[in-house]
Amino acid sequence: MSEEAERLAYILRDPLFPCIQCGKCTGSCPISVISPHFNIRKLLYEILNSEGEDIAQKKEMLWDCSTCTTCVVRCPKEVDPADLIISMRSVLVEDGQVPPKIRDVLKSISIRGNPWNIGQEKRSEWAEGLEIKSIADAEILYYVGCTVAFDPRLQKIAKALAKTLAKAGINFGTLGNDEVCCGNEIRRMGDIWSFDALKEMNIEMFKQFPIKQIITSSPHCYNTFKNEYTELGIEVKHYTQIIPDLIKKKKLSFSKKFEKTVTYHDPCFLGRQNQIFDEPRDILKSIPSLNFVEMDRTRERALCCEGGGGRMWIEAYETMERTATIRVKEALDCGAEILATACPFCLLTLEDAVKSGELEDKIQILDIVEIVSQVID
Amino acid sequence: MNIQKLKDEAKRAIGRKEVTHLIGYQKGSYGFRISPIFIETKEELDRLTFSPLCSLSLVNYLTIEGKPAQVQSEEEKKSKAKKVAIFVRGCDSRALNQIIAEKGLSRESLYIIGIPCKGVIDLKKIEAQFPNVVDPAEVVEENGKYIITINDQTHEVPKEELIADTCKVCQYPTPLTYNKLLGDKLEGNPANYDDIQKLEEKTPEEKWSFWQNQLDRCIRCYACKNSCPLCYCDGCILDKLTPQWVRRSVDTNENLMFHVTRAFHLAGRCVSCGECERVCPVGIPLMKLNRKMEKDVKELFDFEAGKDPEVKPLLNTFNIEDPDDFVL
Amino acid sequence: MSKTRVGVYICHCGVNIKSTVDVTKLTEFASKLPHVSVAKDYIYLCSDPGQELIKNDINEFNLNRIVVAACSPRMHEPTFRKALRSAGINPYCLEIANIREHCSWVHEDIEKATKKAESILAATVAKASLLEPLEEKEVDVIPTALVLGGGIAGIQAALDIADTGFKVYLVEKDPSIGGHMMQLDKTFPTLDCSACILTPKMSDVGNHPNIELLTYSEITNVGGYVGNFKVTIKKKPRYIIEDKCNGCGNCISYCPIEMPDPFNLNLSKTKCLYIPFPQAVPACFVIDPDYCRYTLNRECKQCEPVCKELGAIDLKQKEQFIEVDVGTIIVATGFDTFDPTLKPELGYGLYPNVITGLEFERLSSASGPTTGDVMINGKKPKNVVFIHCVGSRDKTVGNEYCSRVCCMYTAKQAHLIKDKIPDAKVTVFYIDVRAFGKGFEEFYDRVKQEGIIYRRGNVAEVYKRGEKLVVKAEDTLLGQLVEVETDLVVLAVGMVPRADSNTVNNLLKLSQSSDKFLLEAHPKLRPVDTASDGIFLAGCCQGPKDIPDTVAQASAAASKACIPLSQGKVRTEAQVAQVNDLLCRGCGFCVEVCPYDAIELKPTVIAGETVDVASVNEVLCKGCGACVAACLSGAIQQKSFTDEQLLSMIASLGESYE
Amino acid sequence: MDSYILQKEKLNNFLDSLKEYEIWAPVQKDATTLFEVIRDFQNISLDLNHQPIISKSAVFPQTEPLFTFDNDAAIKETSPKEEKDTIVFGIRPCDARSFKLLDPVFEGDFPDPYYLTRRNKTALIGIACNEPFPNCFCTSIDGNPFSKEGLDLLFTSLNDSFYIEVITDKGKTIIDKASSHLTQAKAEDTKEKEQLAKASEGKIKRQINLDGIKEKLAAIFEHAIWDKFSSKCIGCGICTYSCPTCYCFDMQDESSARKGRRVRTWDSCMFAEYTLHASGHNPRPTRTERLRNRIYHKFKFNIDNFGVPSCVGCGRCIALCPVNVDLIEILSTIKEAE
Amino acid sequence: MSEFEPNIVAFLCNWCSYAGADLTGTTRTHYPPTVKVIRVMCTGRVNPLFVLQALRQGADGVLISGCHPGECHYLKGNFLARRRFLLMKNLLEYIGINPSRIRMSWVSASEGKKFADVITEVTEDIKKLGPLKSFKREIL
Repeated sequence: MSEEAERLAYILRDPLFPCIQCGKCTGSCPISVISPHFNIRKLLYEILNSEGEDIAQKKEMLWDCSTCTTCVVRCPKEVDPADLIISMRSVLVEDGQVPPKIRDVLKSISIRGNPWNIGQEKRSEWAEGLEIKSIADAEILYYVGCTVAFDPRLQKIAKALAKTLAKAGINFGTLGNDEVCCGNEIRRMGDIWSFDALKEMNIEMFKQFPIKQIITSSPHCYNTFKNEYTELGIEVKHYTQIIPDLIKKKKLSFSKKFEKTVTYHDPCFLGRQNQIFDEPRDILKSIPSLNFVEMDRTRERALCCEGGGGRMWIEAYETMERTATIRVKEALDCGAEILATACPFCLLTLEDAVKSGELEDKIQILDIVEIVSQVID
Repeated sequence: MNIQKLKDEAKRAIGRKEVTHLIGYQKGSYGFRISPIFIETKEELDRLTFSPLCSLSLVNYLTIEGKPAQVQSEEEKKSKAKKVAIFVRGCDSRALNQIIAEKGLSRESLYIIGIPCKGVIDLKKIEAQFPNVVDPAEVVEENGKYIITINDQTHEVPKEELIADTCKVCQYPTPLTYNKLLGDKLEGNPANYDDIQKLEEKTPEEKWSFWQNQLDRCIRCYACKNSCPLCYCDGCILDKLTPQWVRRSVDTNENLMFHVTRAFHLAGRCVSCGECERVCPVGIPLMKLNRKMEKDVKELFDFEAGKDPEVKPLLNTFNIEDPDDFVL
Repeated sequence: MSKTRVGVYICHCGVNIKSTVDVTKLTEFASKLPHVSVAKDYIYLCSDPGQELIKNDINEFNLNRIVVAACSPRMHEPTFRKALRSAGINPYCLEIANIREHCSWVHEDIEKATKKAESILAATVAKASLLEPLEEKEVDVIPTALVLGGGIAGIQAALDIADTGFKVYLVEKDPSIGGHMMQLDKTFPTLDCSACILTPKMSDVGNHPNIELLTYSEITNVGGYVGNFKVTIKKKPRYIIEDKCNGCGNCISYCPIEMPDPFNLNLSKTKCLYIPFPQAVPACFVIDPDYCRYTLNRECKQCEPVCKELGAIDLKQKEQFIEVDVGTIIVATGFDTFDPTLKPELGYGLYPNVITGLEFERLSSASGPTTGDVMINGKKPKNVVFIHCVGSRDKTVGNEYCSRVCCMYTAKQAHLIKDKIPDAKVTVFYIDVRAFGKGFEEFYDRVKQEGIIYRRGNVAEVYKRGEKLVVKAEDTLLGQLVEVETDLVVLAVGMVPRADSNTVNNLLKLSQSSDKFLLEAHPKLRPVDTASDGIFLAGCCQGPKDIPDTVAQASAAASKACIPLSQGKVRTEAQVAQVNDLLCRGCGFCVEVCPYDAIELKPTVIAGETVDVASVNEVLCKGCGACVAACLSGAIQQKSFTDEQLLSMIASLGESYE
Repeated sequence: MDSYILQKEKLNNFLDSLKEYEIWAPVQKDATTLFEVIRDFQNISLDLNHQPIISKSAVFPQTEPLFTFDNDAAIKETSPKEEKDTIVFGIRPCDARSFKLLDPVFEGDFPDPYYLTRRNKTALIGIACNEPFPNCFCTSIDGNPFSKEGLDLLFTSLNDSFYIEVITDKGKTIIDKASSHLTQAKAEDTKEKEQLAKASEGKIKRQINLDGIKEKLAAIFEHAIWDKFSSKCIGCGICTYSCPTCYCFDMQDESSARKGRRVRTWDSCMFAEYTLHASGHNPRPTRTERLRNRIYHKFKFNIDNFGVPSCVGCGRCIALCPVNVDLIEILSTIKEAE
Repeated sequence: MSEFEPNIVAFLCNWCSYAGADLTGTTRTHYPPTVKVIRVMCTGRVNPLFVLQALRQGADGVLISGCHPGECHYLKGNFLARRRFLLMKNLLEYIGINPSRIRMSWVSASEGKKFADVITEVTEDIKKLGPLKSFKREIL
């Protein structure tokens, strides 16, 4: 074997040795349902039996995975297929063999510090008219996240969260236009080098302020800070983790009613990957007059909306049904008028599904914090 | 400290049938010196004293050669057993608790008169500041100052200048166990291991150079060992020839083994009375070793020696959740 | 004492040692070590001529300490000890230098390996020259055994011991013996009725003159040691006097309280005054105090008058403690089935038509809640899916092992479905089918011939679609996702250690292997022994197994447990702790660290004074040495591992032999 | 003999010219001043307010290897003859006198080559005690803070200079090597020195009349005072190790499997192990017997054997004792004991 | 001069680590010839003072290895050893001995490969540090 082949075998193949080909991964994979050529077990098997450099020659199908990690948490032999996908993507990134849209994202990251190819000066656009402190004058950092900061729909989440935090008397601030991408998606696109650079940059920046806690609106940012910024040393919370406590301590009270039937979609990066299942439900259940119902597949069994792992930037299989569409149907099946979630990516994909299914009059997609901000004051 | 009250209490103690004798402090033979006194009759009571000069620990005298008889039966416990009365400060009471936890003494064999202690004077410091004092000197503490009387002349010295280093970080000035307490309870200092941490942060080479410099002057007079209230084995392993853990040769390396053994044997047992450091004729900062162990024991195992005689000694127990990250 | 004369013997082990260690040089080196009278090398020291060589030298050179440089002491220490004994010197005057596993086999460079061997040998000689002769003691054995657990393993073990002629106490925590086997319908691969083959054995137990049956009882304390265990047993109050109850059952109809039937896994109801099942041994009723209105609130009491004649009902019964002395103990505490709620994707607990294999047994059993008709919501299922490996071979729930019975019981249950509902469609999802036992593969063939579909794939999810359940998996042989609509999902749950196993393990001081089942003394050669002498394992407490294996192991444990009972004496550990009274300060540190309660403080007269001094019970001491390291004054030492001996090794290893 | 003046700033030059000697001098380490071999003259501490301890180790080291051996039974003696010529600089007069008391012990019937060789090669340069310490009682025991007994040279600290008196030929040799840094002492210097000596003697506060002590001791072997004084003794070795006249030693073989050595180390009669027999029997089982023996040795047995008490009145055992076991107090009590 | 080969004294418990080291041999897994084993029945027997005693008598490093927590043949010896050893390690580190020289590991009877890995790692670490000169007894 050549040295390069040996290296690839070491990164890609060797971690797969415990695999017993039971098929749990493929069976669990939300993408396999809609994309028959994406079979993660088969990919593992092929790599296990391949020798040398051809390991990396693995295909456009790599970009299908949404890194929801259902396969990872369910694998009985603790193999990490999602990590394989990321490693293989990184080999492709290293070789420059990436789809144009991905290339644009990576370029935008390196030039602009966000994946959306928008100028950083627009980052705090959402906060206009609100009196948001700089983190230099506060102790808790609200890390907004690129997508929430730039997307006009999602900016409502930021506004709602800022309002809620202010209402609860939390001394928070933001990095303003200095905020840069957390890198969660970038890492999952395989650009581990940019991720490392972003990580270093962010930690360096955080250290300049006496930050006690970081609050994120996106589970994706939360996940990477908590699990992948190993040297961070600052407590990180997704906002759904702090609100129940604020309610309990009476710092937040709901003066209005929300007379709707609501169900909740578990974002993969919050539930499956970080075991945050109860807190979002606790928030919804504590809202006056809100009728909370569950879909059949919830919590550990929740279906991924396909928004992660770079899938926000890649359109795939227009002929196929999107999982988000299936998810919206499931919500309708349980009688919900509102499908709540707690992730900006989920919100976008689910809303797309509602629009393309022309279901706007039947169901509405909201972030939990949007509901919360409607019932306070 | 009201000396008359102390004498009265001692008198009451001595007056008890079961009390065979009382161990207390008296003025020493010259200058600032204090001497232990062993009182059996009321006539000697007048020599008792207590002052900031009483830096020596009396606990040692309970175990040094033949311990008071162990009280075995329940019947004996009903106060018919012979008792020794003793004056103790906060640190001494912890030593007693620890020895009782180790079954070295039984609580029933002791009549403890507790003295809340504001800290004692480091003899080396006061004798350096007032050299060549032969005539008996008196010291009282007033408002954060020591009033020192030598030959009818009084001097005032800020407490900070003379107080023993160990007392500066004393967490338990008030005795934790006693039959009688003389005076009001005092508030302890918070735990402070800044000095230890400072040394911990040095490089291995710096640490060794520090210790080498200290250890090479040890003359192995065993005063540290013999003065320590917790060093009361009938035969110390450091004295033994088979096996010989430490050679009789006195050099830095053997001294190192001697002091590491001592520090380790005191881990979770040292009560920070500072006796070892006080008695060392060559000024080795032995409490820096003992306090390191004390700090670790507290941080790693949430344990403090001598707080409760019912608690099992540290190294005889374990917690499944003890730190494990250092193990390969 | 005579002069120390050490003989050193260096084994070539064929080429195993010789090819990496220069044995000639090593022998030369050894001959110059202090106290060494003779040093020799030989091709195979463990062979008869090898041992003869040593024995002859002992006589010829008047040797009194022997060092063998060879393989691990874990291999041949007993062999060479025997040789020493037969040559007339104490077998504990032997020390082995491991120059094979720890040297020749792990190094390549001959020069370095030889140097290391020299170092090992010198240290071993240093220790050997300080060794003292030791004696093993003998103690009498109480000719009685105790069996913990009244499942098939405990029943078999108790019967075997009782038949050998020794008295047995059989302790069972439930009101009746029988265990899990009693809950099963048919057994694979022979399809015998489980209860039919078990109940005769149960009544044998009930009637055996040598067996004292203690049901509804638990052990609360164990002291002593092999040959002389003292066990305290708590008899829980059953509120029925066992000797008086004749099992007539007249009382039941008067009991107003219903509760879930534990024997039927809560699939049906029973009264809180109940007999677990009709064939229960003892045939005696019991009142569940968690449901009975009298035991809870001191009201009701409707049952008591009914039994006026026999007077068997006693609602004021209290728990009782019995102390028994036994020579050996067999642990047969069994298993729990895996709790499938830990695999949320399979929907157990969420969908009533997802059930476990054991629940299926009750549904299928003629004595079960449906009298043997497999019914779900009152309907016979037409589509049934079985799922393999639930909670087994699965690191996500911490169970890495294969439970060994699920493949076959699933095959049996699939057969039972086909038998009872011939037009049912039965699908089995499997990862591998393990049909390794006698008649297993044949049974698997038979079941497949009955039309049962085996699809290879680990089921990913179970979810609802309308009234039906959908089982989703990848058929890995097709490489396709499949969804199977079904009326009933049966989870082939594996076996796990009993949830309450820690209590018993701690009382008996038993260790667990990494799978949390009880650890045997040696996985191959001592499979029913434990690390504690006189305590043996039988059945699933040691690891998952089927009925024939359990019965075989139970008989094995019984015969092992009978060895000390019939010998009447046991030998104790020789390398035990001993106390130097003069150095002991009576602090009891050793007492506190001893895992076997082998040390106590005893008042002893030292120099005319009575003081507390540690004293070692040499029968209880297992020779771990924890006390030695705890002792500050060096008063307690472990024979053959004294401070002096270990320090001599340390000193020797530090030295360079350039 | 002659007297000289050495300006204090020239002390280092003076010592520089004595390079061929190994020089021992007091060095201050934290609160303690100990004698040790000097490599850098800056370290020397002649502070007259600090009583330096343990000068005896220059001639009688705490640990002295006697010979080495190895597994082939070859014994190699450590030859004391290889020692360099040595100067103990800054020794106090009482310490210098102590060597006079040690010499007969090591000369005896079996002359000890290790001690004697080193002793012969060692010159003692004393410094007079302008400021006696609180426990000094040398004047009660045939000594004096300006005593020349046992010294080769005596320095006296004047304002800016040292007044140097040559006492022996050894001293003269040293002076000759460093004469370029010295000037002859003038009469007023001598006068100043004598005034200091007189003043110093007057400053000694603790005194005791030791006449008849030997006979008194012989009469009170069994007496309650021994229990009284020993009850507070903790049995450490500070008094004996810091005593310039204590010479007890132990000899042990230190060996590993392959080689070893025999060493002589200080021992202390205050240790329980000191008289512990192999049988386990201890003729001095408690602190009472041990403390009594120390006093008897110094003030009876030594007088029996050598005509003088084994004590120079330096007071170090008193000053360093952690529990105020006070030799003067003991001696006074003995004198008055019935 | 040839490359510095550390001299490492290892205390292995009979039931796990010693057996594990045997398995390393049985499987012919190679590791550096730096480690010399003292067999004890249980890590609970290891007096922490052995560590310094070994270091000052010529060892460049000391390893104590026993059963994984919960798997002690004598139930709790390894827990006691862990506590004692951690304190001794901290104390020696405080004196100035590099902690890389004082190691502890859990190696079970089945972890032959791990034993080799541990020895290799410890050897490499100590090689980097060089011989332990300052702490050696003057005359061995």
